[in-house]
Amino acid sequence: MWKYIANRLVMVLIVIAGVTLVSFFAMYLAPGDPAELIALERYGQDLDKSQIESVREAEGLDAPVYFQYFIWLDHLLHLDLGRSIITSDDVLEEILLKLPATIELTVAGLLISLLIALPIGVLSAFQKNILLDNCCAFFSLIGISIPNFWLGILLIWLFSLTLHIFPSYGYGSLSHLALPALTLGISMSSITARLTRASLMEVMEKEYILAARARGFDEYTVVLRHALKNALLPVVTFAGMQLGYLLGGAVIVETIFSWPGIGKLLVDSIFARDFSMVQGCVLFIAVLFSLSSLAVDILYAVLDPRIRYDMYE
Amino acid sequence: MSENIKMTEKLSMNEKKLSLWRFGKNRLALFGILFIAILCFLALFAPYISPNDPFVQKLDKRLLGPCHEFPLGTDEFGRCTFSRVIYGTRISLGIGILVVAATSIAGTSLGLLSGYKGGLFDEILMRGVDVMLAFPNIILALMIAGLLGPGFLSVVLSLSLTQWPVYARLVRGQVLSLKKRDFVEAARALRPSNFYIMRKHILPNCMEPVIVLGTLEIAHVIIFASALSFLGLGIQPPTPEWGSMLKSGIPYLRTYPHLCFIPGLMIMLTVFAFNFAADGLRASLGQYTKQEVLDR
Amino acid sequence: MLEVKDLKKHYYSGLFQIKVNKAVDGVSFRIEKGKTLGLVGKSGCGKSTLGRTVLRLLEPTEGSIIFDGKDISGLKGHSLKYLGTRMQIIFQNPESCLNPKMKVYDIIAEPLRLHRLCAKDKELERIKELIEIVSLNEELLFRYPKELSGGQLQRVAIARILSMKPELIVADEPTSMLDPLVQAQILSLLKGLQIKFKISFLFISHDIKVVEWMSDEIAFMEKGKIVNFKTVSR
Amino acid sequence: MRISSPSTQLLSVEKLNVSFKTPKGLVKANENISFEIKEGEIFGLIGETGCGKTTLGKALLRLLSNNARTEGRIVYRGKNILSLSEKEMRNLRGKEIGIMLQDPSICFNPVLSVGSQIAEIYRYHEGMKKKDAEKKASEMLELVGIDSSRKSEYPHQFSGGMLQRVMMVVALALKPRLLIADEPTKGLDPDIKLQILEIIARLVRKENSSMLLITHDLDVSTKLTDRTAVMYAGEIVEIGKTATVISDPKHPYTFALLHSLPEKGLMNVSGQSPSLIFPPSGCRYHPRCSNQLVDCSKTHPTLLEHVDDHFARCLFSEKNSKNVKREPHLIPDTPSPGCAEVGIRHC
Amino acid sequence: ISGENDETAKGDSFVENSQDLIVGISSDVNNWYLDKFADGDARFVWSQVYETLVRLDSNLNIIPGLAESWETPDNGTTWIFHLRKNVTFHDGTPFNADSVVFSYSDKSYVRQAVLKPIKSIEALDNYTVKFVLQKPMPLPFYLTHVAWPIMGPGCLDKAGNFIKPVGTGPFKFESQKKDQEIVLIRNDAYWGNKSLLNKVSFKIIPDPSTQVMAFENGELDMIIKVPEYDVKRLEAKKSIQVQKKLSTFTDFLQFNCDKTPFNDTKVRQSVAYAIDTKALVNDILNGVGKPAEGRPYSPNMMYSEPDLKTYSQDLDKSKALLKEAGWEDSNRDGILEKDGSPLNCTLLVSKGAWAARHTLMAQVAQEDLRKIGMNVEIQVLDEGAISKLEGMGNFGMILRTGYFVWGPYPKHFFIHHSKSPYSHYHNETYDQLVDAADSTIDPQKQKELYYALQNFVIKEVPAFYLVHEEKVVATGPSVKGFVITAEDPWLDLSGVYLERK
Ligand SMILES: Nc1ncnc2c1ncn2[C@@H]1O[C@H](COP(=O)(O)OP(=O)(O)OP(=O)(O)O)[C@@H](O)[C@H]1O
Ligand SMILES: Nc1ncnc2c1ncn2[C@@H]1O[C@H](COP(=O)(O)OP(=O)(O)OP(=O)(O)O)[C@@H](O)[C@H]1O
Ligand SMILES: [Mg+2]
Ligand SMILES: [Mg+2]
Repeated sequence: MWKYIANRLVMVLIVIAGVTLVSFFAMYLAPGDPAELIALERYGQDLDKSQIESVREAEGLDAPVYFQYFIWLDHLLHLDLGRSIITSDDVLEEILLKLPATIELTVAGLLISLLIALPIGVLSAFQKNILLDNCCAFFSLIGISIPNFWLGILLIWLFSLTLHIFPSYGYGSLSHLALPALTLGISMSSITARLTRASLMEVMEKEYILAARARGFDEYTVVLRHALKNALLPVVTFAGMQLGYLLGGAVIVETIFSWPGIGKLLVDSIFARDFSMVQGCVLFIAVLFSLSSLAVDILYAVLDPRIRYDMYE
Repeated sequence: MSENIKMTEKLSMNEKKLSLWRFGKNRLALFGILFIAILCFLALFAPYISPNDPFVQKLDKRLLGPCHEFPLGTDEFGRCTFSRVIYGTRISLGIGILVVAATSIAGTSLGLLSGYKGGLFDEILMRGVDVMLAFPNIILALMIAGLLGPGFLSVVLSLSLTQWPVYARLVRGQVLSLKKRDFVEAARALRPSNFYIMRKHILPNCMEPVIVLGTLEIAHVIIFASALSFLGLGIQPPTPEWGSMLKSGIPYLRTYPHLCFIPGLMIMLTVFAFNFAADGLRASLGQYTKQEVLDR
Repeated sequence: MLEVKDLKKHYYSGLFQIKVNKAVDGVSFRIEKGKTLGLVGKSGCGKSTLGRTVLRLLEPTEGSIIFDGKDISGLKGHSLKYLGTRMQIIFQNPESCLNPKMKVYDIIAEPLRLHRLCAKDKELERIKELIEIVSLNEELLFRYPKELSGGQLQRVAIARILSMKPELIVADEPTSMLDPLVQAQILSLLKGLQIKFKISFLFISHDIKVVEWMSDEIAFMEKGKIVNFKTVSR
Repeated sequence: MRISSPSTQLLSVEKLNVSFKTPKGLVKANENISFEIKEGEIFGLIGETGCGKTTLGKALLRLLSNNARTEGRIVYRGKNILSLSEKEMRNLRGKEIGIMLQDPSICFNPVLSVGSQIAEIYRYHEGMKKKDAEKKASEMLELVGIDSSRKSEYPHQFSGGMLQRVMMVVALALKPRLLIADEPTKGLDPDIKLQILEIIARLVRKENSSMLLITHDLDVSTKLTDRTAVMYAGEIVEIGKTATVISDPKHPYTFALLHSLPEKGLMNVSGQSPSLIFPPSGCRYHPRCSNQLVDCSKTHPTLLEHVDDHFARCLFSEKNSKNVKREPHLIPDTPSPGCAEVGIRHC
Repeated sequence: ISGENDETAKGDSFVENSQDLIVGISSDVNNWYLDKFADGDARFVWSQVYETLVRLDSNLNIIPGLAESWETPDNGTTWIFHLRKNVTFHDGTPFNADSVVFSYSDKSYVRQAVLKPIKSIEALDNYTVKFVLQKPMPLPFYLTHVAWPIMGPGCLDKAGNFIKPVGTGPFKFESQKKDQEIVLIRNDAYWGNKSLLNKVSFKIIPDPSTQVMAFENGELDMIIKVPEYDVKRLEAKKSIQVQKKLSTFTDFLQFNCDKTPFNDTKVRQSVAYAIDTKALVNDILNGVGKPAEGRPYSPNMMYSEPDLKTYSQDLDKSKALLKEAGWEDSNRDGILEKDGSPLNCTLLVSKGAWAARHTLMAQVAQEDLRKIGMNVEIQVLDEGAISKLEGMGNFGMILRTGYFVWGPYPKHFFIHHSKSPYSHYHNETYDQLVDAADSTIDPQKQKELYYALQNFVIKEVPAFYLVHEEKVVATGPSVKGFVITAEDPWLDLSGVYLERK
């Protein structure tokens, strides 16, 4: 297992290195000369060429691109994500400031999704009631198809404008969390439910379930002891991917509900053309995602003996 | 006797026919296909179907409910919502098909090459894929669209740039397992060119999952594209796009919620249809577990 | 016909390609024209690897393979192509050795088309001839492999190979997945073909009785090396 | 043959029909299967791939998948298995009838250690403490020649042969009266094969249990079984004492099977296995048969006793052998209107 | 209950009511110090904490602020302000001439950007400050602006780093949660009428429609910028009070006169004829606001010419002008061409909630211009992004509002002056007119010059003025005593109190 973990760790490091590369060079997609952009911010509208050139020199923008990349990387390693071009706030500080809100939202979303998904998934896999099963399958398909921005607006309309139960915006209390977390949770639960269902159904078809029955165990033992753990393994792996889904969804949900998290920061920075902030946010999210999928992989390895032992030896 | 003949017919039904038959039995999939067909029809004949010009503003007829002239009412500029929704199919389907065409071709070819050739190329490409997939969901697309500035092209470009790895990874996995199959070895024993083997033996065998994935991806891409537009980074008004229509309907949510409901519903139904179709395809192409097929 | 001298095939694995698996580790033998060399050994001893290396489907690590008086172990690219028609292989698992997306007709016609062994208009005739040799029914020609039974599939595979009139066939456990009755059919078919077309065989199996029936000489393999030869007397 | 006295009869299968519903049609995997197993007997079942052997084995314990439809009677010690409740069935499984499923590599839960999967049986059925159960598991492993220190390992760490042995331990753990062993030697190297079979036979004989040995290896069947049934296309085509079946087969399929081995001259039989959805008319074997009569393609032969205790389903033998008793095996297998009275089970 | 300022009468009834006002604003206060410009809604918050030397009443008349009186001995080049005594900053330090000098030091944004002509500022004594300018200017008008108020030196620590906002206003800074909330508490040592409120919380909700929802749900007591669409509905509600007042801001389409097509006056004029500003106000803005029809500034400001000849929609004239300018539809696609290149341009619109109406107005303008064969592409961007594109000259038109406006004084014309950083128009006559107008303090002369300027803008159209903004504030059922002011970034909470049920 250690080998497996080491292997995954190396992979994640490589991926993170790649992520930095993409984040750095994506900036070159933006039209315009970066030196000019910075100079504009610094010296205002009426620039002359010499000012741009001096910025270029001061910021090291005259060096070859790969050299700039390494300098940027060096800063990164010292946890320096640079400063916002617009507000000249420290990018990392700003992100860390918004992090708790995003974590709060995603964790609540995850909990809600699991709370909805696991019972539905298990129920629809076991219930031989065709109607119920079809209903579950149908609703999980609806859940997958419903765009979360629309869901968010529907929830606002229903719970905030019509029923006046939850506030439609803002951050702070549990009732503020309700709608954004529901939006995120519902739209994700359908995927999880589907996966749980499919995975359980697949496991229940396995020969070892038959073998367990052949040993005279009751259905309860068969399901709880033999099926569930196996069935939840892929769900665990999926949790890693879910996090990506959550983070992606958070961008939209945070924007709809004015939730002061990283997602909203990212969207706002995109509109403000605050490239260093955009870069920082995207990089941060990607690294966060990579690390958490690493954690999930390790968890998986601990749970699954096929990996825990010798697979990578 | 006649029953016997019928049964023999069924036996001689080849795999393709059997797939079709399975698909036909899946009602939801049929609904999906039907809805997609309707959408395509709407998109192709939008100018003939829509009662009004989707761009023309009638400021004296703002925010009307459904009426004779405007079947779904009007928006905040007095434009016909019905016509705009119909024209919206063009954009959504257009982006979906364009992106999926581009990414599936690029992703499949790269995955094919990478899986077949192996070695350093494979290693580099797969790390590249890992890197692309390390950016969650729509975030990278968001960034690219943001950097490129809004517009149709930038939506297509940003989604294409971010969606190809899905295919590359899928196809590579397929190729790796196909490569181990004896028929590829047998074909190699004939000593044709590598290109021949890829084209003739490997590609056709990984097309089925690619087709299923492509159908699913159309659904994804449509959601992503409308999300970008919803955030204001995609298609810009006044172009009738469902996501941006939804967004501009928000201020009227209390009084005219249908301005939000209709485009949202269209996105959902479209995505729904593609998901159903993909589900049906997957089942009929035999990519389900044994049980699921038997259940049907 | 075929002479193999001190052939080695090592697999490298691990993160830095340093782990070595000596699947074939110095093997020499010869096969005369029209004769069969049987190869038996435990599972995993390197039989399949040897068979494939001889055909140059795998790159040999070391050693020479002399086919028809010519060393083919170092051949590259285009010059390998002509081997395509002369040496062929039959596989163990009939279900996986045919492309599931091609019809039987196209599977058999593929070598003909690739090597331009037959004019376009004579193709059908030739294929009918071939399936007659392996005693298959014509109506199967336009089916997909999934719709055929194991024995039929193996016959299709043989017909496809015969279309090239090969001189050497490596048969890698061609009947181990088949039922006794069908195994008997295939083995006698192979034997018949050998006599009719003077084909040499490298016959791999772990069933000593089958190998004894098929071969003129038997090589026993253990851990990548041939440990013993035995001539079969008839 | 006379119907054996009830005291020695352990299991009798009467007119068992199993069919599977599939998109391609109804697969009639078992048709009109009737046989019996006596106490202490090893009963062999041979036949080619896909003829329905495994289906039969699973049907005995009601382990078939949901799309299966089972009709007929399976009488185990006076009880009809097909009409038992799920609870009674659980008491039967493992304790009374053990089964070794076909492929050991997929029959163990990959996330539970081998030892715990054995111990679990003792804990569940005999209420043992965890420690005792584990001790018992180690003992059992040692019995089949596996070092007990490996009990904490996981199935994927065992080789195929070892898993077969563990399977055996699991199946025999509760000392069942009847063991169903489905191809316990498939895919193993010849020397391990014999080893395993010897262990099985030893264990079975020791407990004076019975065994249903499913195989398509004639050698194995010859060496181990007391009586053998030969299946073809979902039907039993020949049944009798192993020695007589091997030395004097009455059905051409058995004959061909025996002579298709290389050492027996590799007799060449044309044709291929029949489809179970659309089986050939008349005698199922007639398209491949070398000595077929005109009637063979029209009349479906019944299973008739040719010599003492030796039944076969063949018109040709019927005609040629003099002392055929025109007395069908167990119950006449002319098509019957239904099996309502014996308990039809729709799963 | 009457709104009289009889404190003793109200003292008791207030005890039960928590006097905590919650106000919705759309952007956070990003800086509290004078080295940067306070933009957007930040100024509503600033106006509670900081005060200016000169103030405006709710009808834009100049009244004393922190300065009790002022004089100019030499017709506008030197200005002497007499300061109010007994005023203390929030940190307890006294307000005096030094703090004025501190607030207008050359480190301040206002000195660097707007009051460049100030030569020197000196404290004549503790309560008298002298400003010396390079040229005559109506300085008191400038000093009314909320974004350059008087700050206490206590803002800074010893090293000169900003620590916390220290002003003289009726409220003190309490706490701030970035992009969420700013809390102010009453300044009990306020020199004027002390606020009746204990606490004011500004909730930051960028999206105007979300603001309205929150307001209607009772989560907010007051919203300062009600979207035009919601005005009628809110007005109809009994419990809600909506106050409207024509403000000093005017929305306008600024042309990039350095580039084709808008370097041609005829094209600009044709745009002016194409857009129906009356429809804009009546239909899109639901009657909130006043059609400008090209008039450069709001009629409630100084020197607004009543007989100005303004534009009204005339598509034929518009098309004719374009034709004269050489634009013709040669390929019959509905879009005009000249020398092979089509009549395309971009229209930048701010995403900010400062003027949410702009996205709507832009789309109507786009549709109007399409009718005359001009293809307009709208880009909705952040303010920062717009100024960047603007700096690079990478645009056709910008829809914006209220630059350089403070009080009733029409400083606004400077925006088209060559020296203005926002100018994309270069005309010597215009520059001279603006310079002359700005360096005179004689009302009669000023009037003449500003009339001339208004006519010039109408004729040359460096920008086309669309709508005079009407400021709309809505207050919830419990808010009493609020009176709207005409100056926009200014929120007057004096006399406001709460009566919750
Ligand atoms: N592609 C490969 N990469 C690395 N090792 C391999 C590869 N193919 C085979 N091996 C190893 O080489 C050894 C010989 O394998 P080979 O398939 O030749 O055995 P075999 O004798 O044919 O066995 P069997 O009877 O099971 O077919 C085995 O240890 C196997 O694990
Ligand atoms: N669950 C099922 N659904 C549909 N068809 C089935 C199912 N199980 C078995 N069959 C079919 O029933 C027939 C008999 O299968 P069975 O597994 O009993 O054969 P077998 O004699 O055990 O073969 P082998 O020797 O390969 O194990 C086969 O044609 C098989 O395809
Ligand atoms: Mg092999
Ligand atoms: Mg079986």
